[in-house]
Amino acid sequence: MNFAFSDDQEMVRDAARRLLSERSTMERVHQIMDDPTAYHDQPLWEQMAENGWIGLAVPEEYGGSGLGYLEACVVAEEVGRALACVPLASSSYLVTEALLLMGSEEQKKRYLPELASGQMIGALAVAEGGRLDPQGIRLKSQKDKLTGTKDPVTDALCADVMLVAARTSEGSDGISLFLVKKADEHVKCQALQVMDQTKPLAKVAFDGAPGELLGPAGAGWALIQQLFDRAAVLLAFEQLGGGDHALQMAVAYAKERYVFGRPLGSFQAIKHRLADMFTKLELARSNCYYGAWALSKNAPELGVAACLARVAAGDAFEFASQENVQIHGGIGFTWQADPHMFVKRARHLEYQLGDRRLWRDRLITKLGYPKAG
Amino acid sequence: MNFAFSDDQEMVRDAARRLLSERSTMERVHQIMDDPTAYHDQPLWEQMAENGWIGLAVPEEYGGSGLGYLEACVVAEEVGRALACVPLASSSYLVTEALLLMGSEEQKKRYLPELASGQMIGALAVAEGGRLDPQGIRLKSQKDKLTGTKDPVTDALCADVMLVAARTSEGSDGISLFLVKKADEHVKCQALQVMDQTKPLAKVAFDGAPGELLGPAGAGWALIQQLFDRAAVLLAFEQLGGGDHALQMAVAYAKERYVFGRPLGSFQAIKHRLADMFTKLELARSNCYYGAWALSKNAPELGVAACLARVAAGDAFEFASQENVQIHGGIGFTWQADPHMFVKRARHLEYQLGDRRLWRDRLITKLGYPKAG
Amino acid sequence: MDFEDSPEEAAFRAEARSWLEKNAKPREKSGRGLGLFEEPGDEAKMVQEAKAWQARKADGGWACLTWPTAYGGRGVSPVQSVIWGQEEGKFEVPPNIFAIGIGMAGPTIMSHGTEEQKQKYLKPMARGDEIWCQLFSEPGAGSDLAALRTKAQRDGNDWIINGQKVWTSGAHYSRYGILVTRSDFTVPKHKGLTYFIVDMKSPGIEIRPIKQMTGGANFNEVFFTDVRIPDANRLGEVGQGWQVAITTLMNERMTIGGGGMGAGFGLADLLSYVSSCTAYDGRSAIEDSHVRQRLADLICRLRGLELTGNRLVTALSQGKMPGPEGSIIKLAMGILLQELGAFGMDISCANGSLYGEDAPLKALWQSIYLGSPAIRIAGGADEVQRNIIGERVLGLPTEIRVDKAVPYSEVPTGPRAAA
Amino acid sequence: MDFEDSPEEAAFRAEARSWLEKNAKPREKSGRGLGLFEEPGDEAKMVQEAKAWQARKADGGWACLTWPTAYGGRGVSPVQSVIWGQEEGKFEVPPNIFAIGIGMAGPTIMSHGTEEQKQKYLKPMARGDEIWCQLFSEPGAGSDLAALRTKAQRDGNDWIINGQKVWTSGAHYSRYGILVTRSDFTVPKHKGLTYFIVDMKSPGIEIRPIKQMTGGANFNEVFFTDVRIPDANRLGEVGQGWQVAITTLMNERMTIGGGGMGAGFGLADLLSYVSSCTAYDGRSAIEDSHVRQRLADLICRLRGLELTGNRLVTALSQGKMPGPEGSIIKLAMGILLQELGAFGMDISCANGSLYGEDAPLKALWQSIYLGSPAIRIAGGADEVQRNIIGERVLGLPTEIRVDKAVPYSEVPTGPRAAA
Repeated sequence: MNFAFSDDQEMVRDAARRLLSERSTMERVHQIMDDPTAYHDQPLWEQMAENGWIGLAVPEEYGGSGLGYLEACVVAEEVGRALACVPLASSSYLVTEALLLMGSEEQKKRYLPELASGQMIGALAVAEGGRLDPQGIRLKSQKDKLTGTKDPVTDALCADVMLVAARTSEGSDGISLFLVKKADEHVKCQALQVMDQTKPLAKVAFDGAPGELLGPAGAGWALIQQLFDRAAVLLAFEQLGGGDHALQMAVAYAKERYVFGRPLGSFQAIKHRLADMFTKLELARSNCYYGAWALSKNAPELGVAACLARVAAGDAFEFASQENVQIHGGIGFTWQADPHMFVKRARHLEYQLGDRRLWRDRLITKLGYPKAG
Repeated sequence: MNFAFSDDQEMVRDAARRLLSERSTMERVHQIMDDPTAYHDQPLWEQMAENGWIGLAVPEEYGGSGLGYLEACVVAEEVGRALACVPLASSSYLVTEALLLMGSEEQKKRYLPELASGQMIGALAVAEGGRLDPQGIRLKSQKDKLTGTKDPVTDALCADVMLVAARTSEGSDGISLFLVKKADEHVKCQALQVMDQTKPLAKVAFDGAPGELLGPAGAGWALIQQLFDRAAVLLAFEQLGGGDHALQMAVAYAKERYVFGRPLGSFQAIKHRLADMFTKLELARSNCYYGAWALSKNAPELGVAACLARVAAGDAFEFASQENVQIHGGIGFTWQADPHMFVKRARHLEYQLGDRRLWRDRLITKLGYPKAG
Repeated sequence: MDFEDSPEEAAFRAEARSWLEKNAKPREKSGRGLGLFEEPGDEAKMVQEAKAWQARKADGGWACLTWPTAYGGRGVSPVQSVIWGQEEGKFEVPPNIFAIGIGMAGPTIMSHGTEEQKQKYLKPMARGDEIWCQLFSEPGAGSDLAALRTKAQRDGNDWIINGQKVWTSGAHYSRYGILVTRSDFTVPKHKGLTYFIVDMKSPGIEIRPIKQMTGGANFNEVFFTDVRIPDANRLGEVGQGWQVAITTLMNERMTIGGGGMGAGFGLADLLSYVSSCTAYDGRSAIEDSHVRQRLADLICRLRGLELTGNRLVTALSQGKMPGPEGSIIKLAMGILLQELGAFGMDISCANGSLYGEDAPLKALWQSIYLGSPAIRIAGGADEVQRNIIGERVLGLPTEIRVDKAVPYSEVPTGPRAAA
Repeated sequence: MDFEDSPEEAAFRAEARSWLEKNAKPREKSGRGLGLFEEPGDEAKMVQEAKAWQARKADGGWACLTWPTAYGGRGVSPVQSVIWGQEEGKFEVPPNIFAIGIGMAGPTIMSHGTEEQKQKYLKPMARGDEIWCQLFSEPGAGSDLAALRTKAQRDGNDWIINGQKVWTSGAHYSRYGILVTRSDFTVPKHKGLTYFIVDMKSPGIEIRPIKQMTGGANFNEVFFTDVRIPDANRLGEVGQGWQVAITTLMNERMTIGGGGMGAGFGLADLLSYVSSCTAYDGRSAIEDSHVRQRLADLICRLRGLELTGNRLVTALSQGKMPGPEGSIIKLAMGILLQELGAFGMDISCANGSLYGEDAPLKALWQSIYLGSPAIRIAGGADEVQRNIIGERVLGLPTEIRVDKAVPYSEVPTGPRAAA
């Protein structure tokens, strides 16, 4: 047993942290947030592509770095820590993974090199009217032409290709996945107002748009579940990184801010809350590591491990982001300060794959107790 | 609007607090707890009967004090505060109430004077194998002869008469209520080991015991729900009183105990927790007052108010009792000290009418959203 | 113990209602209405309408109900004031932008002001002719309010003010402000403060809005550069500013009471929203036992707050001194709103990430969630409220204080506050 | 990152398993087994069996695995020690009553003891021939351990001890105790302490069991009346007792690690119990979405603790100093067990009130619930762990201390501690 990242993996972390702390500063994130035309940080995305961090888990034969999921987890933590404004989850954890999991050899060859190099950006379109349950999917595919509406879709605004869950027949095995080019004239993409303005969402209308089937017809929902498990682990590392950054910010403030003639952090009300934030984050870290291992080995435990990682990391990020604001006091709830950006990112990540209710229930299911009807 | 007890009611409180602080001291409660043959505090019960506190809400024509439910709530709070070891809930809030609600004139005349004077003790027998759901009731009545087992039954050991929920046919309207004399030869009562040793529980076996129907046949479950609403308000006051006592005990200890050269209560970790205990208790108090009003007026809001009172008071007592132990440190978890008795009473009261899960769900139902099948 | 109106209260309610029916339109059902978080569209228009409504109420005898009639009030009991609030809430009326004046500055002037000050300020305040704002907090003095550094220097019959205040709502449309300053840096922290009424149109005052995490800008920074205040505008003695400020702060906690979800969005709306949502298993969220449990818990706490407000009003009407209810309500409400907001977002599933017009109920939940930190921090943070409850209610000993006995100029400030 | 055994670890596991199969019986499934809260039936028999098992392990080379071989250990890595624990847990073995010796006293003697002391005490400790207990806490010195008042007075080559200790597990069957005393009342609190090894059979020692809220009596009070300890039994210098005690306490937090539900009752048993319960709507509790949510939350935290234990073991095996994991695990575990106990009682519905043989799973949930305060308090209360994490890990400033610079005899003690 060895329950730590290797030295090589820690070197990847150091490199990622160095780059991101230079390129994705809080000022930069503020800039993206305040610019209504910026859907993401394109220069950063290009630099990450150059470093090979977008296709870390993609085999070299398809243009990836051929490293692996442990490295991808390490980078995810740093991306989360920096609140980097990049479509990594949509493009890499979800669409790239979908192709790796269920693409034909031809599809892999056609899409993966572009995705791994960051030149093509992917987005996953499942929710309709906010619903993430299978019954909620009403968008229809008839003869591979898609008609219906998806909303909200994360990163649709900067995506080139969308992976769309469409209904091909009634019932739970009536959902299939299709790749759709966003540039197609039958696709209309409309920006939605969002809480986390560094994470664009859109409503996407399909009006007979041509789709390319990915994976077996009718297996769409099962495939989405597999994708969600894998992406949940990587997103949990983003949550962990974000939570850790929020904690560090609060600790620094508690040391330098004086109230009643002494440092804020010398008061137990603050000190003990910081200790609780740290404790939650450390327990979440342990669950995330387990998820990383299960993902890297494609272990049978992955389903359970993904739930544990996502629930623990979601809890920890929520708590750390909220209490970071509280510990900062008045300045903490201003727009100009940094803490609110962590609160908003925490909410975005929470809802991107379904909130913790979904994942807690799923944990019991994966442990052998599915909910009957 | 006048959201406070009247001066007369406060005088009842003063009298109850004075008597209970003399007769139901912590030493006395310890004594009952340590004596395996003591099912309750009989001398205290007799004194309470003499003061007219057992039949507060029973009209004078049936031997009661003819005061009312607001006075009963005030006494309940003091009984809870003192952890008094008396079968007040079983006999007064439940069996006496059942007779007032649904007894025939003849039954009222026969039972109420004895119950109100404390000479007869009643107990309610609903649960079987711990289950409190209607499907769980399998004890059968055939031609008014009862056969089956009830467990656990609070205060069965000191009761003279039991109100028993029995199945008269299948389905939700197949439950009826019967009064059964415990002295009957077909009734066997066996003490169970309990966590709160001041609140005896028993398993009661009925082997063709004769029962006297109370209320309409088949209406038993609906009647139990009405009873539960009424008893929940009174028990919420007991919970409130117990929680308030636990808080006061913790505050006193935090003032006199010194650590690191200063009073424990000067540390924010302790001070803020005590403030949270107080806050929860005050919010619970407000919900309890609303329940008291609804009970006293038999208002249509009673169903909702009972849920609010029980949930809030249960939360507050649980928290106050647990943290009272924690604030006392090592001494807090010894048997000889007092804090654990509050923890155990809190658990007993929690389970006597079903835990907060039941009451939270019921609140949504009473607000107009019953759960479909 | 009675929730229903006494005959006298019922008569008062009927009178209020009849006046309101003649003077305002009934509120339409199910608006957004969580006033606390609402952003006005056209602020100038809103201020004008609010002033007009307050004037009309004053003329009809419905302004500042609990104030003495001599100062423009009606001299009725707090219960009647609550009854008025319940009835007014059923009508379409402009937001109340007079609370800092009527709820805080007014009572402070009544307690500490000269007869001249009372005559000059109270009636126009009551009528809404003059709006007031509060100038207490500073970047280095929030929870530790007495650490404030805005300097007041005596110059003949005037005082010259230099410094910066922050978290001032409505500074730009206010006529007057209540201001606490440090007039002596050589004595201990709480002893060198002096309290003033400041004309917000004085030269040298600069007001800048602060954008909050909600995206709105309900607060301002206010900068003072050589602002002159006549000594006649001083409230209380020189060096007694802390005692005067305490009066204001006690009244502040009282104005926060009441709680609940505001008039426009009630329990029925909450239940109806939940039942319109879908759980992850495709059934209605209101059928989901976990959702029901969370919802019930929130409702129970919301009702607890409202009912605690009722207890407070009863106590005040019985002539009792206000107890700790203000702190309890403020403390519990901030945390509850944070959870309520998160709950509302959660049951919206993927729509939880949206905002503004695109989000469910025009982002009611998101606004509550993002607005709740302001509730948890402004007007005495959670931690301050817990200290108040612990020390003033439960009688627990205070923290060890290193800043009380020494001259203010020697209190350690750390790298940040010194800036 | 690997959860699976390396080839070397697999070989070690196989060797351990093979030895265990020859020397013990496999454990029957689904016993009660939450060792922490188990009350032994016949204690004398239990002690005898535990000693026999420890001796057999020592003879086979399986005792004190991480200790150097020179002192009776095997000198293997912490990971291997965990592997042994996992395998041993699958067999019916007596409880481990040697943890205070092997986990705390032993490492302290290795760090601070003379060569003579190491030779004399470590081997019999490792073999279980001599059981050790800990004599640190006092009625007036719990979280504030350095406030202890048990007095050590020099008398020639001996020390004379007077005072009272408390919360001593296994005092009555222990051969030795580690004891911290105050040898100088005139110097500041942390500077007047001296640490001893005490023979528990010395005249003047009186041991009284303490009944806990669970009804069991796992702890004792120990009274010292003119007890003589030879100076040769002193560990560390006179007045250096606090430094020596810190070594013991750091090791104490390490021994608590691991967490989880104990070998005899696992996740599968928990799930199976829940599915055997009935919700209030008559369906299986495991079908109830609220029960599922609570259960999942608890499982997630339980696994987080176990996995944090794994991270700790990995770090130790890589030769890193133990970090704050001990405090984290202890802090999170106490609170979690309290909630787990309450959850188990809740889903038992009205049976939640029962105890002993009559309660479900022989009162497993009740025992966890009533036992959890001891976890939250003993060995450094929650509040102490939060201070440790805040100050030693996050580097936050300490509280203002009024008790550090003054002579111990002048530290305020209040009415209670002075008694």
